[in-house]
Amino acid sequence: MTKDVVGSVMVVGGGIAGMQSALDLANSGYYVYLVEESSAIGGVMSQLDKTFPTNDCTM
Amino acid sequence: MAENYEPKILAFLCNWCAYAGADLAGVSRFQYPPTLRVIRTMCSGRVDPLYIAEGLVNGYDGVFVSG
Amino acid sequence: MVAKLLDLAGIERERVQLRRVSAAEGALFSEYVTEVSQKTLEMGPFDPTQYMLELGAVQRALGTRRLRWLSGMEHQLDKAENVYREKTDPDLMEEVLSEAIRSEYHKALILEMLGEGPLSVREMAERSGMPVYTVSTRLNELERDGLAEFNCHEGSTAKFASLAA
Amino acid sequence: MDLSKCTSCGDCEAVCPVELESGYEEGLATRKAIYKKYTQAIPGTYCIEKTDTAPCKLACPAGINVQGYVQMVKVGNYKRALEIIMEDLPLPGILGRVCPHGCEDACRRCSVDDPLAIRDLKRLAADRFDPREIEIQCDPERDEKVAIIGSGPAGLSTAYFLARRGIKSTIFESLPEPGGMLRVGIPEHRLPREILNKEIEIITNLGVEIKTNSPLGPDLSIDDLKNQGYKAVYLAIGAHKGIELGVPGENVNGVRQGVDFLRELSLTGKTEVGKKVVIIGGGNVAIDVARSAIRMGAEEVTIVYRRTRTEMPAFDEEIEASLDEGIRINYLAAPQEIVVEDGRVAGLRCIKMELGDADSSGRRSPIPVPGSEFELDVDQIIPAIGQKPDLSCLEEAAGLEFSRWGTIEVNSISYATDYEGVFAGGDVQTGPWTVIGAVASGKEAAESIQRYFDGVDMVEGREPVTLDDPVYRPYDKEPVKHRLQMPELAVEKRAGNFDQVELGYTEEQGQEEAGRCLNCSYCCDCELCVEACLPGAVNHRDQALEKEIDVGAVILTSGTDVFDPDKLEEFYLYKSNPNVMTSIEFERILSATGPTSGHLVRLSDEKEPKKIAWLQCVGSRDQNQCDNGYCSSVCCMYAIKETVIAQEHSHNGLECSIFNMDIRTFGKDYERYYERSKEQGVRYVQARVHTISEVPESRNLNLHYVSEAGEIIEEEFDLVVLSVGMEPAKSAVELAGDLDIELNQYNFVKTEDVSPVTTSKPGIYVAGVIQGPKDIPHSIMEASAAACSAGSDLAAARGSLVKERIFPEEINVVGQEPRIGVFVCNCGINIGGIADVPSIVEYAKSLPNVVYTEENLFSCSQDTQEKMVETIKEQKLNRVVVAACSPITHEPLFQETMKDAGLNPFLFEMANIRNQCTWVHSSEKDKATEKAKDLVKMSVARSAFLEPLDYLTVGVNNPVLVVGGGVSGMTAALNFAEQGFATTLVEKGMELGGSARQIKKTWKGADVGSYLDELIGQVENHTGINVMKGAEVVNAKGFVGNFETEVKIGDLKKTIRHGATVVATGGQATETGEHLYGQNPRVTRWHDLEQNLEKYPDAESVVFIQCVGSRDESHPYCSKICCTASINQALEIKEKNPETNVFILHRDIRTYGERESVYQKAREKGVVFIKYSPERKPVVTEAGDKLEVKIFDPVIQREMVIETDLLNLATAIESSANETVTSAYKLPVNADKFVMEAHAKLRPVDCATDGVYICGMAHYPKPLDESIAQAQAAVSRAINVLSQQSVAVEPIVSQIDQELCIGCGLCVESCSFSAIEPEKVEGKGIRAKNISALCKGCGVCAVACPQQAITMKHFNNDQIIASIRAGKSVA
Repeated sequence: MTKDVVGSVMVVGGGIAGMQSALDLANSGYYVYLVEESSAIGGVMSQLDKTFPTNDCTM
Repeated sequence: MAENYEPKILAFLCNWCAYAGADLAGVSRFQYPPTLRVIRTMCSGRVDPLYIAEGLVNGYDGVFVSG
Repeated sequence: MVAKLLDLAGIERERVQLRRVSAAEGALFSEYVTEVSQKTLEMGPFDPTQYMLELGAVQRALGTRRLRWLSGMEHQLDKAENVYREKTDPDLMEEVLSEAIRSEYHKALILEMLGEGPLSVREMAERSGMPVYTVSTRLNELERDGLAEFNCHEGSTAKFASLAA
Repeated sequence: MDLSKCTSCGDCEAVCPVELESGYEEGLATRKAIYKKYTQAIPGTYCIEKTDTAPCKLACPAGINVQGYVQMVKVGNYKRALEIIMEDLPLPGILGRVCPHGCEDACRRCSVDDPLAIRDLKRLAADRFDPREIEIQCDPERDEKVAIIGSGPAGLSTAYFLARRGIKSTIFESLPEPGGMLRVGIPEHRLPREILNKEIEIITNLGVEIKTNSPLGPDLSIDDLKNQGYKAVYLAIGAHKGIELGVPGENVNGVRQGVDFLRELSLTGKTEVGKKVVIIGGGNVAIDVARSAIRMGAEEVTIVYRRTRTEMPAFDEEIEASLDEGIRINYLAAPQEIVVEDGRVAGLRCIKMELGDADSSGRRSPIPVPGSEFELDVDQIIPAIGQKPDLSCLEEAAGLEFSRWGTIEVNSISYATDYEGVFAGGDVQTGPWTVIGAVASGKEAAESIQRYFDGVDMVEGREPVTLDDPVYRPYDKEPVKHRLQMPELAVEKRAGNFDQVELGYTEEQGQEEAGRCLNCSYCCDCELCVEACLPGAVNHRDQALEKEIDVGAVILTSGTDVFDPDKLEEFYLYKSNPNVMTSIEFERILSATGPTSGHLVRLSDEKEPKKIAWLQCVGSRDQNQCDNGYCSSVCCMYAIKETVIAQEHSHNGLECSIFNMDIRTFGKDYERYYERSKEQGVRYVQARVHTISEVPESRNLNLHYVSEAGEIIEEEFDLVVLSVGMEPAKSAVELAGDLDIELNQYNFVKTEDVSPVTTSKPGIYVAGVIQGPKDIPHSIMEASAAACSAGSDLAAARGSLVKERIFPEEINVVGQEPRIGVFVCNCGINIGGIADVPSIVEYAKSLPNVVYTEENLFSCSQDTQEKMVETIKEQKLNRVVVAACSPITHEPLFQETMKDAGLNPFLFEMANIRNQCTWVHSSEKDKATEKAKDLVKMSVARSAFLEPLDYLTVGVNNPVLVVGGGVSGMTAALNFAEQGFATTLVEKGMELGGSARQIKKTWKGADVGSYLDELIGQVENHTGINVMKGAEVVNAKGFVGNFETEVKIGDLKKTIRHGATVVATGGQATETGEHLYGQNPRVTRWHDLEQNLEKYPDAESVVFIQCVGSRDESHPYCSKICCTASINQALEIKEKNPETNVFILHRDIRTYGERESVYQKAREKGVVFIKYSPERKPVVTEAGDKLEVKIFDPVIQREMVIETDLLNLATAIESSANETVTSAYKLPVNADKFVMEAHAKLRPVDCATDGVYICGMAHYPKPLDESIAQAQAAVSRAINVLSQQSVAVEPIVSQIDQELCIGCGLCVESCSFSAIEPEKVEGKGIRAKNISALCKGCGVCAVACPQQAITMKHFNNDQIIASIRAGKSVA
């Protein structure tokens, strides 16, 4: 069934991986629906203070 | 020194580091004396020694450069 | 460099402070500001009018090609090695830098003073507090660079004038 | 919440009473029901957590928002509590004393300890604030009039609700005083009269008239009322007639109905009471009569009740109180006959009863016990076995139907009778029931009457809605805290008077008791936030809405759950001891925005810990405690990071120890991080802690473990951090179930090695830890890879749905006199509350070139933005200054507004008078105002010098160059070509395949050989790929979008023009001089072992030595894939011949992630693992045609010699030679010669130079699946650029005045982005030239230039000097 291709993508989960794939797709010309369960994106990474190996802050 | 004397300090804050740090201090409501007069620069490297001298010539009591 | 110039100009070097703050260290930023404000408070108000001459000299010195060149090179010579894989010895670098700063500052001071009109060496020495000997050696350097020249005689003393912008 | 209005000023959060555990803070701190997840949350707006209606509200007949007013009592806001109560109930004080509190039985706290004292809290609110002062909004007056018969709770509440709808009503009360049963039914010790009168006033204050002594009857019938103009009549005459006992001698003197007894007592204050009184009945009326009789001086009061205590309908606390007051209750007894002596009561003959099975009402019916009669000698008998309405006054009303209990029949929803315009409610309609029931029926009746007047159907849309399984806030973690005892009048003080027995809670008690509320539906609907929100963004009517979206592809990145150590409570004491915490909790302690705002202190006693222990592999690599056999890959690294950061946070020394089996720091620069932590004194203990015990008063923790040397050690620590691993998120597993996506044995999403981000369902991709535990750089690579895969499916529809925002034509302002507009913001109270905004606006007017000033409440809200666009056009402004918050967060927003107004976005300047002024000088208001003025003056001075700047656009041509023909290079080339980008693949060697050619199988068993052949086939015959073998990159120039690369094949040179470059030059295993490699044919490395196995088929033993050349001075990094590869080979050997003894000598086995299962299998198959330390490396010597390996075994603490036929070395992996490529594109290389990525964590695929991307082993050694993922990621990142026609570059770049420049080259040296290059200018020699595409605008070159020939756009000298001067000149 050759339905015409829909040029949008749904990314489920607004953690670091979700945000990165959403950004990449948006910059490559696709309409992105980023669906996040909680009230803000950021996922577990937003709870961390610093990240290895560079020790810069997660925000 | 008169007690109500309030030093005026010229501050050059780098947009990505110190300025953002100052914003975070604001968001977390850390109090500090209102002496700073902030100029935002893209990077602390941009602060030419001439600007520091200019600050003193114009009567600032101190210059604070933070990157 | 600025610190050394301020020392020469007799202005407390602590008036200029440098600090490293990252975007996440809000608390650290507020501590630094409190600390710097406190120090500046203790130093009391800074009245630029007393240091008009010296500050003029600092600004002029900072504008000279020699000091700007050195400050540019300082970063490069410290870090990178030269072609022969040698690193400049830091103390030597320090020495060259301080010497250059001192000479440029004195020359700038002289040009500042001459800015208001021709003066003699002794007058300049009294006004600036520099020993007479230093004034005359710096004056020769200025003459060599074409920034100052003998102007006229007033009685037995020679007066010089600035040619700099 | 209306996200467009919310400016996240936080005023709502300040007033919200509901304190909840903050999930974000891992329960270490609390947050409100209205909250922002964390200070820097995106979207930066507030939201409210709400679930289904709380059980108490559902249980209450009047539907009062119980949780709402309980929370108000908790915070002492009694006025608001009453407003909430009186929304559904006009008589708070009364119900606060006499309500049967059905809500308390429904309270979920019953299953924790005991229910909340909801009724007593209502009373406290009514006691503390006079309900009459609550102003009730009434609709505009209507002309219809309603007659209400009876001023009991039903009548009063109907009048109240009608009045609120603007309908005036008159109450006709037969008795001399209003209140119905409240007046004459309930004695004063339960309901003091002044409370009753006070609360009736609430209703009369609304203009309701009460006519007492005017009963319905012959001279006042319903028809009379109708003729008098009452359009509707509400019958609420209650049920005041007592029901007879039906025993002989009932109407003798001395027998008195309970309700008559109480009515006379209430109205006249006295009534005839006998010495020995018996009351028949078990309800509240019986108890009231008994307690009144005691107070009236009766010596002996007995209650006769035919069932037992449990069936008694009276309130428990009432029965308790009567027993305290000396009233005796005779259970299972019923009156048979009244003994009469000379016309007066002399006794009562009763009979014993026993309980049979339950009757229709569910209560067990009493059956008389034959022959069990007994006699009580009493002088007064008061029956109180129930009441029924006295319908005498309604005889002639035609249309009324009556039920068999003598109550009026009505429509159960609308309370309308069949008599047109006549309604009924309260006890007359339900029979004797609760006060709250009557009030509720009044509320409904008022709705019906209004609909009746408006001619609207009275029933439609009012069916009671039932919740099947409501979701409420869990209470498992709720500590037990019993209900506060209601203070009562001492028993001895009660005799002889009708003082109120229950004295009511004090404020402190009220607040403490209200604090026990579980906040079942989280938000309590008190709507304080609605009042506090100035922009009016709060909207409690938001309903969950379901949207259906059709998309071309789906990417699942929903992450994992953190392992919850509660399950292993008895071992880790996690729940019981506050000093045992998970690593996520520890992160919060370290965070500046966390509960301790970054100070490293123990939550238990605020003391700074001296010694902290980290326990690794909690919930990972653990088959017996929990079935998480895999390794969570990140715990070692984050534990080390936490030790490093913790030491930074502690002021006086901190000792950190990590208890581990293996330290797995396999990622890029991870090993160095590990080594540096050792230098900082972090102690690594190779041991598994077997028990943890708590030290009594200090609550420190004793860890018992066996050291390497074998002694049992017990060590005390202040804090224990559990490095918890990851578990598949339950929500993700369900989602995968619905979408029928295959999961692997651990419930992570199953993917193949050769397609690491593709799930079993076509069109659905996966990235991040939902596919398996991994660190952030790997997750990001997979995210981009998934984007690439999704993108290639939908390549045909690229750009079809993207919306472009079109802006009006830009007005040219060059040469115009600056006309500056200053907009000063209040930001609610954040600025306005501290700085004197009007004086700032006034001051701004006085500044040079300022032609317009304005003050806004919220400059960033949608409507203000639109207003600003208009103002800019009207006032013909050409510069705009906004004094508000930080440009970092809001400059882009205002720049959009500038574009909408046709102004160049760079003619805009912000003065940060919030984050860096009012928020941080809140205690010094006047100085903050003065500082704000200075900041505005500086911004205005600077804005005068701003010049319009246009975004530089650089054209992009979209062919792409891939360097390196290994698996990574080929994967990248293939993905580019499939998405329609012409690709050139340059391979140094003569055939494609790279180092993958040596691998036969991956650890998961995927056949690499066939995959490789298929891939090479696809690449070579794909029309879109031009494969150049034996070709080398020689030189390259240009920048992102415009590269020109010179490639040499033999001596033929070709130049390729392309927009992006992917470097995939790969890596290979190094040779080594150690362990006789190269001197003895039996010593091989990596996959060469396979040849030796054929050569020596009878080999009985094989030894593997790991980390040969890795993790030492020559290669101070871990090559990541050797452990898995060696173990794979060992397993193959064991499969072929289980008897061969296989030894693996290692420094740490780093089979991270699901590879752990391979390590597990190897141990089961008998492979011997021996750990060696770098100081005591294995020594290999030749022994005839065998080899001897000497090794020190730490477990048995002795030297060992292993005789072996074959020896295989896992040598370090290096990046393949690619100096020409890296220098051609100016790619920085790290100390280990691997190409440096732009950011180790967040941009692991982009190189420092824009437009160049790195993948495969050239970046860092990695297994096949990660190389493929990184290749796809590189494609996706490149397409970000290639898919645009042109790339817009920030105009904040350097500008070089070639007249002043003397070509000294200092600036070229100082630029770390190589964005300046010397250029030959004829007639002047070498001059510096800026490459704006690469320039980041930092301005270092401007300072380095001795000639001051360089200045920065948007930050040039005049602008900065102007700001400096402006800041000071204010006195």
